[in-house]
Amino acid sequence: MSTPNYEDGVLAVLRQQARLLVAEVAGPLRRIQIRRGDAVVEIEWHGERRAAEPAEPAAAWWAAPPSGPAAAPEPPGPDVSRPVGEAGKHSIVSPMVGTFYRAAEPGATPFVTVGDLIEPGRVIGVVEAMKLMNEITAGHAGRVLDVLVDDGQPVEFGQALIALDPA
Amino acid sequence: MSTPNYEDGVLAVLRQQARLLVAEVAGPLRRIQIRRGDAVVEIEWHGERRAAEPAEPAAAWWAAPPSGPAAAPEPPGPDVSRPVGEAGKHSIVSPMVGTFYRAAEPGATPFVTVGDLIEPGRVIGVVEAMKLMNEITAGHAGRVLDVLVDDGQPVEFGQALIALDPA
Amino acid sequence: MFEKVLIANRGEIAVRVARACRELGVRTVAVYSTADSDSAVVRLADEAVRIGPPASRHSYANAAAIVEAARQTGAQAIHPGYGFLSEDADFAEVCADNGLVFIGPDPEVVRAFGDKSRARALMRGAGLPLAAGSVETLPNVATAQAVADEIGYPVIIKSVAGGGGRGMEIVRSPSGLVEVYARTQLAAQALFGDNRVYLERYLVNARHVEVQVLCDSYGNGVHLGTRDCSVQRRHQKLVEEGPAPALSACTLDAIADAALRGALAVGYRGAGTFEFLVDDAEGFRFIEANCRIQVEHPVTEMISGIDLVHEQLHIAAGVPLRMRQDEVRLHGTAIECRVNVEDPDRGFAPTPGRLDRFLPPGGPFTRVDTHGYPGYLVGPYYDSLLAKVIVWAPDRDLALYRMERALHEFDVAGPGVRTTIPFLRRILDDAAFRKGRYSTGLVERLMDPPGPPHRSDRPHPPGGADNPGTPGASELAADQPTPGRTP
Amino acid sequence: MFEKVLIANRGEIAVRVARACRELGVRTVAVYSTADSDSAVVRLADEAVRIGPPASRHSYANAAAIVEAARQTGAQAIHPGYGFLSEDADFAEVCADNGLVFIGPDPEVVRAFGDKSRARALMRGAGLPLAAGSVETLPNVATAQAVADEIGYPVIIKSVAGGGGRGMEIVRSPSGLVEVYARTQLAAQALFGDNRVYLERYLVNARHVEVQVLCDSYGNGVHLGTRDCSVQRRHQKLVEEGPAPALSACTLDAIADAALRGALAVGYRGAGTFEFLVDDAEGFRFIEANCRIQVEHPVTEMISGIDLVHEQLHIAAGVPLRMRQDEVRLHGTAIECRVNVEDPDRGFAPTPGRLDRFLPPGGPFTRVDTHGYPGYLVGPYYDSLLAKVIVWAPDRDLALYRMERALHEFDVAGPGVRTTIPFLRRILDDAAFRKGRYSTGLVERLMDPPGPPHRSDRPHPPGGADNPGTPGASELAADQPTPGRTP
Repeated sequence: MSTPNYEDGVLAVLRQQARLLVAEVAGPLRRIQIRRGDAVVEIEWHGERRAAEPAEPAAAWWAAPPSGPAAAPEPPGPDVSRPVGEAGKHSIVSPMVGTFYRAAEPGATPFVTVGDLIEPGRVIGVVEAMKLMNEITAGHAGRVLDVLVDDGQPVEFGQALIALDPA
Repeated sequence: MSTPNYEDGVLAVLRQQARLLVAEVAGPLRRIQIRRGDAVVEIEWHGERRAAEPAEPAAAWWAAPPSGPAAAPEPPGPDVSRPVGEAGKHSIVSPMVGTFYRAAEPGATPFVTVGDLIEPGRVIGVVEAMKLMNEITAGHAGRVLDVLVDDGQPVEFGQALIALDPA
Repeated sequence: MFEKVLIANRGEIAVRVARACRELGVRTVAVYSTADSDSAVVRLADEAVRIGPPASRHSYANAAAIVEAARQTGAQAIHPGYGFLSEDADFAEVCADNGLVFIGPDPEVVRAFGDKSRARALMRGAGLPLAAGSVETLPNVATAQAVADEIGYPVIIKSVAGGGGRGMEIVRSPSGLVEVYARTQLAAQALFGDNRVYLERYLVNARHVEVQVLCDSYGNGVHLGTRDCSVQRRHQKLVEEGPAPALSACTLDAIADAALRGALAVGYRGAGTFEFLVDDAEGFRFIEANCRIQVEHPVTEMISGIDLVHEQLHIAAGVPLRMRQDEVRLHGTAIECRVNVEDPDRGFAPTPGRLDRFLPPGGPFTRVDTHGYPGYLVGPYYDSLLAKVIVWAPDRDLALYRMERALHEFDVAGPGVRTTIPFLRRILDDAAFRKGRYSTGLVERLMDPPGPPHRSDRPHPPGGADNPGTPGASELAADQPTPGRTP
Repeated sequence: MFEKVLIANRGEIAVRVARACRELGVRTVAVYSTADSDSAVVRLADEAVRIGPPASRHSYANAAAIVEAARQTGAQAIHPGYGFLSEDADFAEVCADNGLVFIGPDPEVVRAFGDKSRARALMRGAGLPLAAGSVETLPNVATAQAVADEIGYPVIIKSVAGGGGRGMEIVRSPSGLVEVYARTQLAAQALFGDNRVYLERYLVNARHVEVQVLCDSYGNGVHLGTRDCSVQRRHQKLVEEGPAPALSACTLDAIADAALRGALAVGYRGAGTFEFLVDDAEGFRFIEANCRIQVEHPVTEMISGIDLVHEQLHIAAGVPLRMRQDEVRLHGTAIECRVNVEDPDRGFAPTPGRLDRFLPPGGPFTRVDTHGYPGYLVGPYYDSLLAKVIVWAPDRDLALYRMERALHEFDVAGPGVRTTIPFLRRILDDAAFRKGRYSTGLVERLMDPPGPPHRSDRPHPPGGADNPGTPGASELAADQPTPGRTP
């Protein structure tokens, strides 16, 4: 049901988000990029970024969330290694709500460390949900740029766990 | 209180109106003109103008009124000969709600006729309000292009009575 | 019932009247100034006539233009809303002269209540208690001094032709009387073209309690209980609630009965409000009556289930009153908050501008009356009331929580636009207000709080420098757009 | 009271629950799918957890994700809203196993009412009248034929595990029974994983009347009167009102008493609805019970003044019922219209899209529950309910006019977006509906009107070609988002 109509709606929402952001954050614009594929709004300003005006309530319903994608219209397939959360950066994301563990047990060696070169299928961590341990595997090869969640921390669905430089 | 802030607001509303109009009326655009002085939105399309989609309720609160200026932020001075109602056309407008008469009494010669060349101060008609006859005079010289209201018809404040080709 | 009614007003009250008319199958004519072409009522009404430029004296207060518009469109009656021409006896007469029904009391009644001195005398005659002071106009400053010495200071000197909180000043000690007397006379002359003044005992921290009445053309009348309107800043009401809290049922009944007695004594017709001051000992005194629908009428509608604008229309159309006093049942508590386009941190200065975002609250027992919409341009020409949020609950505590919830949801934003919402939330948070034990001094106290504010969305600016700090807030409340506030 | 509640739902009901929590000082956790990042409840709630992709079986119907989210955020209770997991006994048990309060009845009660056969037996045991038919599951088609011959045609064959209008079909004559029996079994297996069916006498043009009950954990219960939900299209309710019109007070009392008797007999806890069919002679029969808050609960709230979601929370927190039956007072009439993002001229097909304009009605005695706002993108993933408009008036006639006024104001527009508003106005305009003398056949009749429509905003398209014209609308109403409707 990914009708063209719906896709246009996404673009329109992106444009609106961009417009709102430009309105809310003062400063001379340099560039606006609006994408549709993974729903990105990117805005660059000239010079120093100025803080948002205090007059704009931060909790406006339709303002963009402070982080995370505006929408991810396609349900994720088995490959959970997709750009999510930050435009252009490749991440491995959590496929479920739960608790993230970097190692198989407390004190054990983490599954991956920054700098590791990993292959598809490599276990990068575990997400515990309903007392079940779910191994999270890499979908693509690449070098680990960052581990984005601390050991034992709660994670949301789709939350980026590992930043990857695709090989 | 014609603050810059307020003026910007007017422009913004005009732009919004233009955007809504473009969205509501299909067809290839030719030209958009947005003015501030007398608050005009003018939009031209290529080819035949298509009717608005039936899906768009005509009574949307914030759609532009079908005719007439979106706003006239400055109260009119004594000179009532200003462009109002249709962008770019010079008109003599009614300074009050009432009934328009083209002649001093039924059957008499009209004050002006199409083609007349008139001078400032020339009486062009009468608007009756609360049983008082108010003479309407031209503020500028020009040639009468059209008499826009029939004899004995009700007129609103600011309604164009005479279209004038300024001399 | 009328077939067509002209609405001689703008803003939320024009929308309110248009709704009532449509519900009764009455066609509507909106009138509008050139500043209001895109207003909500122009779109909601069946017809609309542009009557003048932004300045209200040439448009919404322009009797000739409005009567002409009614004649053009074939309207049979004119609903004046509040403010503008709503309490103008001359306009009511012009309507009658032109065969139009003015939806309000007889011109003579409007005129009598417009003269505070006459109103006091009439109400004293009807047995209503008055604040101690001069019933009649003061002939000179010597009499003023004698009366003030007798009743004791502080006193308040008021314009006879005034009302709505204008043309009045407090005198705190004998030394100030001569000067204030002269100044009030001058102000009265300038504002109302009538320099007569009178004098009353001024009650510090009194409660402002008013009674809603409905009377028909046949001598029938009912009251619909009380409203407390003590939350005021410089005569401008900010929060109203009904029934008036923390007063005994016995006192509330006595005030309501007095109001109805006063209304029936003068042959009042339509919806009206009788205002009283109530002191610590629950003693009450009549101060003035308003011959119009009030801004805060939804409070009464929500506790009574009665649509006051419907009743205004029925009464004006000659229908006998559709309820007896024993059929009026009040339930629960209703609270109204006025969301004005003003900056509470800058002395409540108006902040007109375009509303980029406008999302009023909704949900259970929550009503919003507004002419706002996303993209609406709030102009600088008229009063700053943008929306009224009214909630109902079976008890006052829940009503307060519900209002807090509603204001929390309300999202209004635009370049330069500020609203009273943060200040309203500060009021809701005040311990005395929550207990129902507040008076007309509440707002002044909150504008310069001694300690740090609690749970308020926007912290009070350091130093509170924008508080003009002018003491002397009086007890009267303006309920109307200021007709003269034009550029 | 709880300190923190997780709202396991989306759309308007999630907003509704968040409002109730805030009014009671309870902190809220919203959960949302990736399709709902910009949803109203995510912004209104104190916290929000993204629980899955758009497909509801992986997000809003994903028990594990929701329980994990509750555990992460420290929520003590879960409000399931309607649809999704609201009547899932297994989920209720999982909540209990994890130390979370499921805001609803005991799992065993949910399970009993989920099995229509057991529910019928239980209610017959409690003395409620049932529609003639097989109380127990039909063992084979021969028994079905025997029962149908005995009670007479038409009959309706229903899935034992079904509900909400799915898994059922009407049989109009003996010749169709074998085929429909087999088809319903197959459908029941496919939809609910349970092929058991039963059979009832089908009432043509019956009224669908339901009763709201509230019961606590201590054996106390009250009913809050009736609602009529006969205005349905293919089991989807479009308009509801309360009290049910044009039935005698005696019948209404008898239905309400029966419902409460049934609820108390099974140890029901929380807010529940008991549904009945009422025939021409005002005879009534129990059909099913819903163990959740209903879409149309605001109708009852407006006539009773009781906030049902507040009461759900109080009851779940162990508070004894806060009212006795003799303290429940119903006033006036309330009507609800469901504004769905659907095209009535194209068989009510969903029309998702971005809302360029979204301006719901307001003003006196008008309530709107919605998650919509200007700029909101209505996605294709969930059910099409966008807003509920509810009005109240002292009498039904005025309530109808008020609803007409409210729908007239409601402005929704966006590329490709259509709503049910024009069709709702056609219903309000129908003579039989206005008289209160309508039944479940109303919508079918209006979808293909014999003559030209009156006063309708959008004329019916020539030929009415988009009317699928499928007869056989049944009497049950679906009240829940279809969890499986994913791309």
